[in-house]
Amino acid sequence: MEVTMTHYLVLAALLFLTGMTGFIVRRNAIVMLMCVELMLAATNIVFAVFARAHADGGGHVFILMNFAIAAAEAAIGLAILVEIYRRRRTVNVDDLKALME
Amino acid sequence: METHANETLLRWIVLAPLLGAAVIGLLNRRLPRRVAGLLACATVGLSFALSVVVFLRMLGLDPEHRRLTDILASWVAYGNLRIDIGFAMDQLSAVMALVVTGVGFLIHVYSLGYMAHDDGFRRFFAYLNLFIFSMMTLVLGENLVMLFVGWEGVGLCSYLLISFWFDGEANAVAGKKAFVVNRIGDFGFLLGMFLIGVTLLPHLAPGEGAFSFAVMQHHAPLLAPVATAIGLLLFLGATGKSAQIPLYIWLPDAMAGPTPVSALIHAATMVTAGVYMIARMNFLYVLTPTAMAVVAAVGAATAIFAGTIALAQNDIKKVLAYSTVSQLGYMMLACGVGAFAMGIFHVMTHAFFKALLFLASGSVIHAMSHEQDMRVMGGLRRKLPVTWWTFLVGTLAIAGVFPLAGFFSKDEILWKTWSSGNTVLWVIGFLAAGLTAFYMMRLVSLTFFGTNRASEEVRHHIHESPATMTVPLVILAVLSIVGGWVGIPAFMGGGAHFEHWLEPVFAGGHAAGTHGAAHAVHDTTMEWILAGASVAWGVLGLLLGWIVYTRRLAVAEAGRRFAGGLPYRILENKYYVDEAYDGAFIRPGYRLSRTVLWKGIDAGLIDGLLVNGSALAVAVVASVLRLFQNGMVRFYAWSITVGLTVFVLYLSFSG
Amino acid sequence: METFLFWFCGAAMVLGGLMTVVQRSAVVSAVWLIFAFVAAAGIFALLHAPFVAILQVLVYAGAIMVLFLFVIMMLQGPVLEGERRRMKPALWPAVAIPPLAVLVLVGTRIADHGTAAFTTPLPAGFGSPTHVAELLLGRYLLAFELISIALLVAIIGALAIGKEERKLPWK
Amino acid sequence: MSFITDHILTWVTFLPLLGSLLLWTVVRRDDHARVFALAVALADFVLSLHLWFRYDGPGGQDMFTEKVAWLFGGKINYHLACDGISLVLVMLTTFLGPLVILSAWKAVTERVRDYMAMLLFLQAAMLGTFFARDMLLFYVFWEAMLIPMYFIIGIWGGQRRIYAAVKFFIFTMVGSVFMLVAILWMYFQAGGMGLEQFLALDLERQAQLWLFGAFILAFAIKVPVFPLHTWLPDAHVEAPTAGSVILAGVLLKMGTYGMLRFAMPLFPAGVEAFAPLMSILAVIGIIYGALVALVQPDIKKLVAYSSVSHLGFVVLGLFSLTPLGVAGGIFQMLAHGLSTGALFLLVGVIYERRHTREISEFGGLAHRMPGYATVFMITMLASVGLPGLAGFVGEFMILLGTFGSTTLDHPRLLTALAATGVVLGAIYMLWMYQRMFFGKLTNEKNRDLRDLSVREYAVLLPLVVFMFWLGVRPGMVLDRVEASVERVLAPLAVPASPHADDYPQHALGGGTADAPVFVVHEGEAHR
Amino acid sequence: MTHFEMPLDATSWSVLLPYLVIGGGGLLVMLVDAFVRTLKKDHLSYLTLCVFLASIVVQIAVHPGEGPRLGGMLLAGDWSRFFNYLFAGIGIMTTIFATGIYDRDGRYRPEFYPLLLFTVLGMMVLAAANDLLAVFLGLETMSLATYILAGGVRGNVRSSEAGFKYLVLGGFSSAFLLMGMALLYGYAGDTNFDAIARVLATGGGATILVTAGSALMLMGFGFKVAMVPFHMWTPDVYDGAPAYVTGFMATAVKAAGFAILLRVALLLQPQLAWAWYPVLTVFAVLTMSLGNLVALVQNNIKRMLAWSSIAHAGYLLLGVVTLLSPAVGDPARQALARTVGESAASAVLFYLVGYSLMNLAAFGVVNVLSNRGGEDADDINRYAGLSRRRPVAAATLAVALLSLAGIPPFVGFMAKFYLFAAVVKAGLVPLAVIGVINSLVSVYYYLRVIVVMYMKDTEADSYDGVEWVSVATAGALAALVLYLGIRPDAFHAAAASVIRQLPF
Repeated sequence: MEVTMTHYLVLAALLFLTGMTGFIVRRNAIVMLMCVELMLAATNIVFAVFARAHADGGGHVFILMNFAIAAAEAAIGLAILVEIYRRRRTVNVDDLKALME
Repeated sequence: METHANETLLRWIVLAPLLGAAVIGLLNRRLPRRVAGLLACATVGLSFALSVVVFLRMLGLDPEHRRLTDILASWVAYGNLRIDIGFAMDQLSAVMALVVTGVGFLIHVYSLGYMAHDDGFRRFFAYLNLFIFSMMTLVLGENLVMLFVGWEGVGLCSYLLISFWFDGEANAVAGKKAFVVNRIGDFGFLLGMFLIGVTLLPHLAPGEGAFSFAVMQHHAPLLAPVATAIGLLLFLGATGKSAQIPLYIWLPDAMAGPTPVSALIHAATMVTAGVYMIARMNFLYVLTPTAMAVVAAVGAATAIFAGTIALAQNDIKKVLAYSTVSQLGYMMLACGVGAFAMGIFHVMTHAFFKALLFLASGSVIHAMSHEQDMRVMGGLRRKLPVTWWTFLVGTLAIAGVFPLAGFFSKDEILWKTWSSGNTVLWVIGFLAAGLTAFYMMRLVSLTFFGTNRASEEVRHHIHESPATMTVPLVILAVLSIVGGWVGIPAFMGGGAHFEHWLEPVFAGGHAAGTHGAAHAVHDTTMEWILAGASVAWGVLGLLLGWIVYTRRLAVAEAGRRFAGGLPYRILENKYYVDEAYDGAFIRPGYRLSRTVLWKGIDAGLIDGLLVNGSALAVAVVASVLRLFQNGMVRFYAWSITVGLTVFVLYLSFSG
Repeated sequence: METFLFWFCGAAMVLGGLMTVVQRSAVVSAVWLIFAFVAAAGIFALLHAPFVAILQVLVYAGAIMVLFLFVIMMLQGPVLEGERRRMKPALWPAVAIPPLAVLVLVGTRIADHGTAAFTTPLPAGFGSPTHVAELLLGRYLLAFELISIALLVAIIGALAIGKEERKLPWK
Repeated sequence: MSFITDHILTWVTFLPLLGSLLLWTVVRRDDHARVFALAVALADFVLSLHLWFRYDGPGGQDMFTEKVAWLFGGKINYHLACDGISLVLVMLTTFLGPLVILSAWKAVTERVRDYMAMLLFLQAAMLGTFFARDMLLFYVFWEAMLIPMYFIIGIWGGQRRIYAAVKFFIFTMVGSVFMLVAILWMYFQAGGMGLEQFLALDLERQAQLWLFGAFILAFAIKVPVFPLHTWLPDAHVEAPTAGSVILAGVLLKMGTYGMLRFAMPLFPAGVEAFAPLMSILAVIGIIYGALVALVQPDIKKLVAYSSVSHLGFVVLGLFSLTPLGVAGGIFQMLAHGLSTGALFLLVGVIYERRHTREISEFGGLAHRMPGYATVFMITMLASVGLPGLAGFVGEFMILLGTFGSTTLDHPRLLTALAATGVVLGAIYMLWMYQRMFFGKLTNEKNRDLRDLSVREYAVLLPLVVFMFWLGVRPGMVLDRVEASVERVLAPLAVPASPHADDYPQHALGGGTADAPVFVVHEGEAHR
Repeated sequence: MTHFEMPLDATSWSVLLPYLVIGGGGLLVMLVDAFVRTLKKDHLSYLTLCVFLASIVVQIAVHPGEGPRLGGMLLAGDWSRFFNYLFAGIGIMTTIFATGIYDRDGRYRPEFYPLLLFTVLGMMVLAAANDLLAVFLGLETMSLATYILAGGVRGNVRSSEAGFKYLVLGGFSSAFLLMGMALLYGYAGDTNFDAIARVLATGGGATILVTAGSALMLMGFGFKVAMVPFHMWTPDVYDGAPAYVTGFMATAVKAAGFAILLRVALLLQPQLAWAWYPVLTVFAVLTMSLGNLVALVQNNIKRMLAWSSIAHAGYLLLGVVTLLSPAVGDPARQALARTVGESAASAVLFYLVGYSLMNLAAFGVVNVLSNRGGEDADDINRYAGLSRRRPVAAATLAVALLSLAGIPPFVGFMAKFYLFAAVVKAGLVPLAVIGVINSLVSVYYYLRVIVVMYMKDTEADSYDGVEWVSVATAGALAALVLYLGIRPDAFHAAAASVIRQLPF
């Protein structure tokens, strides 16, 4: 069976949904951030697929930007997490209930 | 429409007392008592004098043109609705004007003495003057609305004067009752006016005021289809003002006011306004036999009904009050059978003798240190000679003893009733006449005969009243004697001047000839028989009353024992009518307003359920919705995915 | 060859992703994530994006994940106390339905329309560092500049949050 | 002067606003604030006199028009004008203005500056509402009015002032937001917000019904028409005296004014469909308000419910669709403004002395306060519609107009029911009076009450004078509104009023039930 | 492929100028903070203000003309200038408020100023974006900086939590957004808006990609503007962030979000209105209803304003819905498309400005009342008697709230007027009715604050203390709220002309 564009896309979708589900089920804030990375990776694959499909390099540029943003986000997220941990000794997001109705 | 002579004096007849009232009212304490009293008397006297002047001028006119008008200004002029501030005097209002100002003047003078020591002396005269003003507006009003203005004005003054001694709760309640009951009547009056207005307005020529009496009379045929309704509605107004069944209840209570007030307002003048109004609207009533019949029936019923109640009252003024109600019934009866002139005649004579009776009773009360219960009076004959004699004259007059004033008017009413074929009404009227004589004599007996039953202290203070009080008594007594002579009927060889004088006013009615009086039997013999019978019947009543209440005869004792039982209690309690009204309307109405309307609908249903309830519902929904905001990041993320999934699903199925 | 590599890398990626989610230990999760990223680099390579593939390994699987691991170890150790409990079974459907629904949709779509192949021929050097660099410094120059700002923001932020409070010069 | 007279409406409207701004910014001391506010209000009254004496539109048309493009390059304008109807209501407003300020002289001791500024602000908004001839402008004034009133009730009010203030605000908003949508819809139909553009629209019946509903809801709440009235007692009871006076005197008239100016002429079909309902609600309001007033233990609440009853008359008059009824309604607005305004002032007088409004706390006041009792009596009598005082003429015309209405289903029955309000009015008023003033002075706390002061007389006497004046010379108002009423009602195509000659047979043939009641002018009748 | 094409010509530089000023200003401020040792208090804020002012001056002075520039990345012209002014204005206000709080707070956040400038830069790029990549980068620059602004208050648990929640959810949602962009890219084969529009016009490409992609992008933008059901971060984050940041987020971030939402909606409208219109309608109704309802029961003024900002997002969404409506209506209505679209879009712009003014005024007052401990003045009950202690602050807040409630004569009313007028013009009367009912509900909670300030007496724990400059600024905003409520026409006309110059 030939590998088509659809195969790649389905793969990306699986990865994306896995990340999405993981984000919802995991309580560990760090793992949640990792799940976001997973989703971004899936997105990157889609960009790559379409860059290939349209023979357009723009997709690759997009992916690179994505790397940077993902890194930045992770950095900031982890920094805040460290700050939270310093005060509260937890990274369980379910414990973050200072702000609620 | 015939042209009317202009007469600018009319306005001064009306305005003079208003001026007096205004000056006294505004200056109040700054005005010395004497000046205030004199000013009040002077303005009314001026009114009377002017009335006389105008009356004399009128005499000089051709009977057909005896209608003087004085239009001051336009009051309401909107579209083709025109109501003028204006006065008119014709024969009818001339009579009324003379009576009102005349009797009013006497009572003013009387009050100088009666109220001499009262704190509210000035206020009293201001009110009294205001009353005369209102009454004159009523009487001289050029149109029905002006009449209504006066009508309301006298109602107001009545209210003010009944509750004059507002210290007493009862006085205040009585005043309010009078006003409110009158308002119920006004309700009918207003609707009657509207019906007239609505009927006439589309058909008027420019400049015609729909409510002007002349215009209404002119357009009477237009009113014919609705005359019955108008007549009944206006009559409702009259039952309020003239204390007829079912709205008579206020008048006895109104005796709470100072006695001159009772005399002037609740006997001589104001209460006859209803009769005057109906007489004034005669051109309409003659178009509607139904309304006439109702007027007559109610009048007769009131006459006998009030007469019976008067039998069992112990308050001297209450007896007179019920007597007044009864007499007003006579007047209504007269109007109802088409004898408007006789009604007015009785208004006049009644004004004399009833004012006399009230003032004399006031003199008694004055003497008895404001005691009104007859059971503690007695034997005043000697101590109050002037009062006694004048009172006796009044009693004889009201009992219809020949040749006093009451005889002529009452006898004529009964005759007209008979001659119009209303035998039943005649019987009722006849019985009521006897009752009148009886209870009046009961009053006289209890008050003036026997021995005084008052306490030592009170007895010590008994003295004849000052001249300011006795002089008016004497004048009124004279009038009670001679007042009827202007209307000595033809069968007695008199000129029936009074009737003729009024003829032009009621000519429209007679001409229309749609009611019973038209086929009246002119049977002189019968007239004599009936006159004799009624005199005899009156004398019998007087005698009976005298015997029962002064002579300790066995028969009298038996009668008293019999009457002292249940029937007596019923009468003493006025047939429990007040209680019935209270139970049927006032209490349920109050309870309805309070529990159902206010607490139930207003606070409960609208405010509680709908307004605050919906606010609460929103708050509850909001409180539930906020629970979703639980602070859980994962839940937030989940809701995002769900929202998105729904969106995507929607797209895939609709696309 | 391409087919094999696709299935191999694809399977590895999916496995890596699933294990990342399923593993209770954060450290193990992170390692599986690295595994998935490396597999992703293979996919990029298959998709004619060699430069991206290399960066994926270097930057992503390397640098970023090291950061993650470092933080995990620094903060609390591998397993989070709160995650010893499993999620309540009653909630599984709620979590599972949205992704499953999407999958079903995708499946239906493929069943209806079949698959789509790559048709556009690729120019030579597509995805090479030169190619990407030309774009980056040419058409996408602005983006390139902007990303520097974004990274700067991240640096400032991380610094600001992480470091001790500064003494105020005027106090 | 011409720079004033050329823009007289702007001056009249915005002078109080200017005053309130100055109060907030320049004036510092409380006693200065009082004097300043009074001066501004008086000046405004003087300015408005210019309108009164110069207004002479023979056709009842707008005068003193000012029109400046505002939004969308002139589709929406700053458009003020004044016709007879606006004129009389404006005069009422400017007349009451100085009086309420004077009435608050001593009653308000906290935040005097703010209070005076709010009163002036409110006056400006009310005047603007009466002058506006552009729907959006009208709406802006209409809503802006809420703000000062809200603060007046909420800050200077009684115990439950907050509840009352919020209730007032929300209730009023409920109606007006739907009106806004209706206005917007019509704006796109008409291509502009001008009232005359709206009037020129020829809308479908269905649309008219919806629009009328939206408009009438806003106005009915403001009036208030039963069953939308429950905000009123609360607002009145809690508001400070001046607030109550303005509320009763002018604010409620906005509702009836709105009906007359907008809802009725704009939607003839809506009026046709809703007039029966509105008249029935009006009659219910008359009776219901009176009955509930009867059982109130609180004087202010009693007066508040009496307003419900009185305004019921106004609404009835308007929806009788007869010029007589409408003019009566306008007259009644004025009369009610005077008498109920005065009643609230009087309640304020006693409240200032005793800090209670429970009727049961009083009794025998006439002994200590004869002057007060007298003024109260006159006011009460004006309120119950005693002829010779202002209340009568309006009621009479309304009832007469309704009685002869050709558009309502059972005009006579309605009139009869409404007329019971006259009786009930006497009952609750007199009973209250009796309980307050008559009887012995039993409550020790009332022993040392002072009678009216000179200032209080100065506040009340002008009102009393006008109660008499309007009662005796209603023409001064009726003459000014007559032609304007004709103009406003013209779109309703009230059955033309034929001259008697056209229907001689009919009139004599019995049954005048559908004979038109009203003849307009001789000339027009034959047209 | 091999030619090396630098997109920078002379015009491009003039287009770039404001961005350079802001970005360079950010760098400058950062460097000054790092290296100038003699820094005095407030110096950074003065510098920041100068940067903002400079960006405004530059834009007034230099008009590069209309159209996409810089390789199609950015759109030059009135549209971007409009938003640049707006962002710079909000930035100035935020700087003033933030500086004010430092005075008493004792906490110094020098990183705040460069971050603020970079955020604004991100927003400017986002609003002017003409390329998906620019959208993404602008959005992320803005977001990353905002995460730090919100969560970067050291030692403040609530702030950190807010920052983290915002960050994870923001990351989560931007993953979706990015996926959407990827799909759109897959559809069009290019990231440039013009190119996408061309493809859309010819109808090439797989429709499912653009459909699904647009849905995901809508979600991404919806998250930023707090559209229900993607709103849930809003109350928590607004609550936890310091008031001056919340004010900034509630205004600038929302404005930026709507800027791009409008652009994308206009871009995709021809093909996708059918999909967006019904869904957005439901979302808009849900957004305003939920926002208003939950705001009713708040005791925390920041949360209340957060929910109110959700509600206002709902009103704004109504504008977007209206914009889309002609494309799905019956052909007869198509004729109206141009005018309806214009009214709706200009109404949204006007609303954004009005909303920013009044919300900034409100947050400005909340901010200045905040206590020394770094704790915000967020308990509504502790505003009791404010009108006596701080009449100007109270009046400002009252004006802001009344305006938010849509009471004339304030700009909030005029904004709603323009908006609902557009809605009604498009024939969507039921939506307008829902809108006004909502604004009715909202009145209650806005009034509540006024009640507390004006009608309750001061208690021991009531907030006090103001800072002159901030209050004056907020007061000036309130004055502007009033002015624009009375004379909105010129401004609205400007907004309309901005819309007319848009390429789509």
